[in-house]
Amino acid sequence: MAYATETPKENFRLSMLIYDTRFRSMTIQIVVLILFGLALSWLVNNTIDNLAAKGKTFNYNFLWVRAGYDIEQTLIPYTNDSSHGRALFVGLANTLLVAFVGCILATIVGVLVGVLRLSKNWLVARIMTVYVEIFRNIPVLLWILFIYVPLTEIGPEPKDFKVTQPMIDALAIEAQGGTLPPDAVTTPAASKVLFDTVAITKRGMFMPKPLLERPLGSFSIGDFTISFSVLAALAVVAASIWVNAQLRRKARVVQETTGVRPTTWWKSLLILFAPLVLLLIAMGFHLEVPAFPVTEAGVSQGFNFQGGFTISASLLALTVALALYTGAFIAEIVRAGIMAISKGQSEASFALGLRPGRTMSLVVLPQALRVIIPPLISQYLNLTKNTSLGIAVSYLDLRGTLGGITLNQTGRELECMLLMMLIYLTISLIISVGMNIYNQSVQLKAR
Amino acid sequence: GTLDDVKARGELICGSNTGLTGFGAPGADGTWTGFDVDLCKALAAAVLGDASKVKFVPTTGETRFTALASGEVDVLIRNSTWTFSRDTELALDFVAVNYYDGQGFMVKKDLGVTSAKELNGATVCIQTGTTTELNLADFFKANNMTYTAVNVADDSEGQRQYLAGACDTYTTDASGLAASRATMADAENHIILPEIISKEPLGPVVRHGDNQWGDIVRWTYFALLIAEEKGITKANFEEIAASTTDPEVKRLAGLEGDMGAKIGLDNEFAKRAVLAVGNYGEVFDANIGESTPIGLARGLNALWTQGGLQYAAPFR
Amino acid sequence: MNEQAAQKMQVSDEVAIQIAAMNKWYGTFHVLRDINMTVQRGERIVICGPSGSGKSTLIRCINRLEEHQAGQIVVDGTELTSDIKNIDKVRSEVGMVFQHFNLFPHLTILENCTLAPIWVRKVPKREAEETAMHFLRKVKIPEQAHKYPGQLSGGQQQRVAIARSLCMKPRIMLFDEPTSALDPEMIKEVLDTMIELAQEGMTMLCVTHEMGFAQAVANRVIFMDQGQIVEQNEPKEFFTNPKSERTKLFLSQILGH
Amino acid sequence: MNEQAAQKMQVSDEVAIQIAAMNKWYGTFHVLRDINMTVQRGERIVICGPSGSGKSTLIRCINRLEEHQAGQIVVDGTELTSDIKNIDKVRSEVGMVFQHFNLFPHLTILENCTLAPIWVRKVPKREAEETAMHFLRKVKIPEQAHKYPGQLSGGQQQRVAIARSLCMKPRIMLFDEPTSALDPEMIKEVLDTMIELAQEGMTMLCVTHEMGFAQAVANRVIFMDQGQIVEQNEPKEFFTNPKSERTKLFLSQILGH
Amino acid sequence: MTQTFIRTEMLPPEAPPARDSGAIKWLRENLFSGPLNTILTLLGLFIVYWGLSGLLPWIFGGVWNAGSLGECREIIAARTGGDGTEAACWAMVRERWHQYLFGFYPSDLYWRPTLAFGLLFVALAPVLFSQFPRKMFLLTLAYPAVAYLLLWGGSVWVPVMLILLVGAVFFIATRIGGGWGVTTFVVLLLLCFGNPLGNILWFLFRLVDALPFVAVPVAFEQSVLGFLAKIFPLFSHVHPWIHSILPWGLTPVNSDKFGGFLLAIVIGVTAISFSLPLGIILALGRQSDMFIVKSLSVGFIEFIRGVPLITLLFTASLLLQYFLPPGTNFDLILRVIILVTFFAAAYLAEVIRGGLAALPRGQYEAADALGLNYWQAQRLIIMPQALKISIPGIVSTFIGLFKDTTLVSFVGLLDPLRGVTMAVRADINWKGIYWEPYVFVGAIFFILCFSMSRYSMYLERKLKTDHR
Ligand SMILES: Nc1ncnc2c1ncn2[C@@H]1O[C@H](COP(=O)(O)OP(=O)(O)OP(=O)(O)O)[C@@H](O)[C@H]1O
Ligand SMILES: Nc1ncnc2c1ncn2[C@@H]1O[C@H](COP(=O)(O)OP(=O)(O)OP(=O)(O)O)[C@@H](O)[C@H]1O
Ligand SMILES: [Mg+2]
Ligand SMILES: [Mg+2]
Repeated sequence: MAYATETPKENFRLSMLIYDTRFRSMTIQIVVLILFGLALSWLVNNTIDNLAAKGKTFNYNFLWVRAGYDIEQTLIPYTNDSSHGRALFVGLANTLLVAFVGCILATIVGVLVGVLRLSKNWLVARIMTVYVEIFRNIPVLLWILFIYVPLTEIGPEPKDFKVTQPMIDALAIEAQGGTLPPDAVTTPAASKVLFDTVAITKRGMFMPKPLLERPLGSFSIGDFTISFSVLAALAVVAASIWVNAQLRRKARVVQETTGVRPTTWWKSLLILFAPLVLLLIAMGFHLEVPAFPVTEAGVSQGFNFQGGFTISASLLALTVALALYTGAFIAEIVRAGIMAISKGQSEASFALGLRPGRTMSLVVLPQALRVIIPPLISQYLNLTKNTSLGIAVSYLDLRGTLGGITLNQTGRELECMLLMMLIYLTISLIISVGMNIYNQSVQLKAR
Repeated sequence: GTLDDVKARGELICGSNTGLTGFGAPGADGTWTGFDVDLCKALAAAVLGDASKVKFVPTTGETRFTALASGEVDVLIRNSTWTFSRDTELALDFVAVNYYDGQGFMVKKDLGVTSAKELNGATVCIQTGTTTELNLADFFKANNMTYTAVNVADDSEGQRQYLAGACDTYTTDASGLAASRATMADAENHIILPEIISKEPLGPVVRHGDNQWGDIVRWTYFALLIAEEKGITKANFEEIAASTTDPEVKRLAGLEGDMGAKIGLDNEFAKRAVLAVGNYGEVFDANIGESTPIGLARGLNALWTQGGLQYAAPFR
Repeated sequence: MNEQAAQKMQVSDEVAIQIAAMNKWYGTFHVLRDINMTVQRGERIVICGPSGSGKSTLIRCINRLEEHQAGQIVVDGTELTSDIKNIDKVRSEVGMVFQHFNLFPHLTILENCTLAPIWVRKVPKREAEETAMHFLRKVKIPEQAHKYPGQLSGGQQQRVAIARSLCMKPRIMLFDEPTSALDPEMIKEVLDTMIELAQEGMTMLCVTHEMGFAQAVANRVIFMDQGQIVEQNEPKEFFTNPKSERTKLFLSQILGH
Repeated sequence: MNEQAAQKMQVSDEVAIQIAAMNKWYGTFHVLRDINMTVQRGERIVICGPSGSGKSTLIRCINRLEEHQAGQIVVDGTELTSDIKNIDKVRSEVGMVFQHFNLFPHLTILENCTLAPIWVRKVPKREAEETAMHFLRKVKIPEQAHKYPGQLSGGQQQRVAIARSLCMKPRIMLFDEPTSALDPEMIKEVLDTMIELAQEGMTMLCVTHEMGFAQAVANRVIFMDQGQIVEQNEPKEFFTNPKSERTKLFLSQILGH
Repeated sequence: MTQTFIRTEMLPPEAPPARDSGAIKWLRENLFSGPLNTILTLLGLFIVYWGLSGLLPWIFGGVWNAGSLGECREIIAARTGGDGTEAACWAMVRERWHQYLFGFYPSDLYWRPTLAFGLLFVALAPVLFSQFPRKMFLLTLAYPAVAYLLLWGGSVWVPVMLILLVGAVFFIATRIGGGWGVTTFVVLLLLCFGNPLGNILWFLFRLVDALPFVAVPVAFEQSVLGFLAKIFPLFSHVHPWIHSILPWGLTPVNSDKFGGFLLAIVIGVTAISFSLPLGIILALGRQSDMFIVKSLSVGFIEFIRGVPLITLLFTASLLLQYFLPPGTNFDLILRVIILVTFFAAAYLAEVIRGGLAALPRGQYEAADALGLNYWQAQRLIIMPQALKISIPGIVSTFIGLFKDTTLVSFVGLLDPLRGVTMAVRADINWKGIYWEPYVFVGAIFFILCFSMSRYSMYLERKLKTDHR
């Protein structure tokens, strides 16, 4: 029964650009766009003028030039002969390393503290409150320094691990049954922990390095070497995880049909770890323990441990400080998230006969997570951005390499800064896109 | 040019360090003192007639050259090493060398090291964003040695880490090492190794292209040197100027010639500079010399007449 | 309600709930004072009283959502002590419906109904779902089974809450003002469901101010004030001939308008 | 309502609102279909129909809170097009009262009422306040003028909302279920205000399910379903002798309980 | 079988059983309610003891009277017999506290920043506490000018003119109202300050110039624009003229004298106040249904939020000179404030967006139905409510920003944490001092931020009850 009547065609008047809702927003947008374009071209124009005035060019050729400086902590091979471009990647890897480990630690700390803050134990709850308040209300930069300093002040130096000639002499005398002078030392002042493999020092932790006797070889793409051994290990892990998922699915099916869930944890453990262990054994996995080179007499030589890999004090301090700082914020988020789930939910669950543990895992946590995750992710973002403060403790991250030494040595501040912002922006965008996808997938259905 | 800007502003803006003992740091009352600072003051006295009309803008290793290039500061007097690339690529001009430095190493005595060549495998504390990083890499490479770098943000941090034992040796300009050592509670337990692994000519920097301003900075500095050469001090300047027959001294005192006019200043600019801070030797002695806690010897920075490198072009 | 249905609403001699000399404090506030009460299997009891008189607290003590400090509560032969096993036993036999439904918003209606049977009673999922659909049909919303609570109206949600409790096959049902958060049109649909339940002989304790419901269904009305049972009687007597002054006052207030 | 008042409720020949062949879509959903309707000045029209039938949408189109996509709406001689000037003109002549009052919580009652006159009509503040007090007296809450909306009951808030609209001296009033968010006692006070308004000859379009109100005041009832006007008639005829099947069904539902 | 029961006598309340009351109950319930809790309690006690026993002697055994770090060490060694016990050397704080608070601000003028800081609270009072009379908002509006005068000094006529002109322009603009009012406000404001019209036109011509296909004749640019630039600078010409007649003013202080907490507070407060209008505009832009406006707002917000603040600070110090016309050059503090303002604006935009989202749609509709236009609705209905909801968020943004001001040390400004400390350590007397400055600065930050965060929690609670 619907029939459409033609509305008479009106003539277009110029005033309609402002007074007609159909055109008005378009008018505004076009004006805004033009202004924006003009402003942008103005900025670009200025930049070109300025570069010309300074006799500079805009190019990224410097990325292929020898960097000439050294970096303490590197995840990918790097020497001072490598290019600035490679230094950039070293920095980026360092940034991501701190961000990744920091986020994990911060989450653990945050969840723990958040839950403990709700604890019925008065003292524990109070201590956690003090922790949260102190960390939240003092600049993160100060925390980084605060934590770094003890790490570099307390603990032995590598030289305290050294066996010296006098020690050997003293031992020799002792072996011959001679008497030692009262102040004689026979053993080094410090020794390694964990079955004599890890040395904890002021300069960081010297860790044993995993090595393979029969590696599977490698191939390179450009500057980067990719090892087949690593790929193989990754493949095995992925396969194990997939098989484990199958196992769990099967267990669920069993539960759905019989009501009883079969125990799977030991099967899971086996599936998850056995293949990897086998592969590693097949490839001849062994550890290279950091140690001082020794002379024939057994005297330690050199300044530092050789072999193994090092976790520098700066990496440790930055990660721990960021984790503790961000953890304080996460604790608040977790606490708020749990408290946001009304008491009625757990009461209803209790009334149905569910035990507190099940109530937590089936009713409270799934709901709390929806509240917790979005602010949690933005804390991750903050932590990632705060890694740029690594410079305060000599940690060379992206800011320290590309935005620090490279910028300084080449004088290409425009190029370096723009590239650095772009990289940070990309990281942030990736994280927040992930967050949005998650958010959409867990949105509560409502009318 | 810069000169007009400075005159119009009535104030000289000097890029300085954020705080380097002996060379430039603010005191408890907020006044800046130090070796570099005195040169700024001399410049202010020469250009504006008043040594106090100078503002110090602290710059970091990263911001210093940009601050100069963008005109934020008129001149950078802040232990910056003169290198080819800085002189050319950064479009800056180094107009003089007011301190000849070189990179050295400090170690603890009980490490048993007596030469930098024995540092193979050592952990080295080093300030980021300076030429020292590059020198260090080159030195170890040339001697076929390896090292671990701990890149610290500033001098006090480097010193702290070195003392704490976070590194085996601390490397920076020898003057800085001396200054650090001087303030240590147990100075006798630390030695500065004999090797100086680089040339570090430090001097005032101006923007490329403003030659008149460059001349002013250079010749103000030279005036201080010449004053020392001629035995002129802050105290006896008037006296000597009155009695002298030396034409160069007369020109320095503004009694003869028209040197000032040629660089856009008046004739007494050199006199004012010297009267404001004293001659080069006085500045050195007052801030970093052997009578100060820092206790640097003149060494390379002695006048050429005394076997050093400080050599001013003739003031004519 | 017809005669036949009334017939079915039989009361047996078996004791379902026995409360003796029970006392409870919140801090120093004496909220329940010397409660004595016996509920036979099949009884339908309505509890009323002014706000703050302890009705909710009493009912919550019966499935140990609150702890009592003195006296005895025996439900279906199990005494409520701090023994977790007893608590679990009682809770799986007593269903509870709250004023604010307390459905789990992250689960569908069906999942809400099957959660407890699966995890507490270890019923296979399929069977649990069949039971759930049975009770959802009973409360007349089987078609909503795959929606989320947020997508339902208040009345529908409360009916789901009832179905959810029923899925645990409880022998006793507790209701704490099940209709007071609902719009008038929805009250009726919930009360209808409850009446039906009563007709099937379920033992029910219901805190409510719906006096029509009380008159139609209850075989006993308990009036509480200041944490005490002030009067209990069969509905007709209670409404037409209240004995205590307080009861009279209360009734005049709620029946007044 | 007495004879005399009814007398006053005259309808003139002047056309207040003219809607012709109006259609509206939400996305692809055809929410209003071929609406044709003429409202004379002084007419009091009640619109009813099942939920989702498009009543609110229709009324919101009349002051362009929603845009229509086809057809014509002429209010007081001004056609509603996308021309902002026309929209402004119509809005300042048409008052609207919402289901949820939508008072501005950060302003006092008096400020709520004077805001639009001062900023839109550019009336001096003092004059605006006098007018506001006049209308607040009319809705019988002058003593609340300096309170904030949050301090008033629902019924009072709705009356303030009516007064706020009246302060703009509109020639037409639109009501969208003005009483459906209110408790029963409060409904009456709001309806009384509306009846009074009707007696003064205000042109009114009212979406409501208060059939008593419709019978007492309306001179036309419009029944909508599925976005269409299904039936319109004078109230007596409409209620006693509905023509369409749908209307009958609808009336049986709402008058049923 | 119905048990009839009537209570004749009401029972009086009794006291709870003994084991359910008193300190013992508290201990049992709160500290030792189970084995796990007992262990946790003991662990907690140990941690507290361990922390305090290490810290307290160090803090309270500190030396207050000494001229240098060396002296401190001697005093401590003399006191403890040189057994290596460490104690703080607070003498440094005693000598340099004023630099931590005021930087290099002339010491005889300390009253000025102090007064400005005190007035800040007076100015904030009407915003934060609703019970103050509305008239006090005028004071709030005048505060920026007053604070400027107090901090930087100079002629009183600058702020007086500022207040008068902004006031007048604001008055005119509100009379006009709506979008046109906003436009008029901006245009008039630009007309009154600097070399306005000339500058705007010059700017526009530069914009046009930037297009490759347009060439503006140089002569035109210089003659006409130069002329306009000379005619219109109402502000910059008038106040020197008045000043020459009535030379009232305060000693000028350059911004290079700013440091320590003074700098942190100046940057923080200025940035947050200027970012508020910008944040509102961005939030509205982000809410807008105009695609381009929305995309630009989102782009700006996400860009700023996606990069670390420190890169923005480096932009202020290194890159701004590239983006502005050759030869433009201004104070580093100002540049930092501009970038920090952008930074804060992006965060505030999100906070305000939250506030906007919390408003029911009905408020917009009611405003529309009453015939208010977009800007009137925003100004009279939406913003007052949205901002009020956002205050806790704004306060926390401010706390974060205030803490982040410590990062300005990376561009060579004297922030309290690293900047001043570095300067102090460069003093031969205090070279080598490490913990004391950090503890001192940390304590001040904690006190300031903690009280602010408490305040924002109080607000949150208050607002929650307000809305019910
Ligand atoms: N967790 C608690 N802590 C302290 N007091 C409480 C607690 N819960 C309830 N109360 C108090 O105990 C008394 C009884 O509460 P209860 O909820 O049982 O009353 P009610 O009869 O259900 O009232 P209503 O009709 O309002 O629901 C009230 O005075 C209440 O304030
Ligand atoms: N903004 C919107 N977008 C899409 N669909 C809408 C929107 N607003 C309303 N609708 C749909 O349009 C139809 C008519 O809605 P309307 O609110 O006009 O109904 P109504 O008759 O007022 O109903 P009620 O009595 O429930 O208020 C409904 O199906 C509704 O779901
Ligand atoms: Mg209750
Ligand atoms: Mg509607």
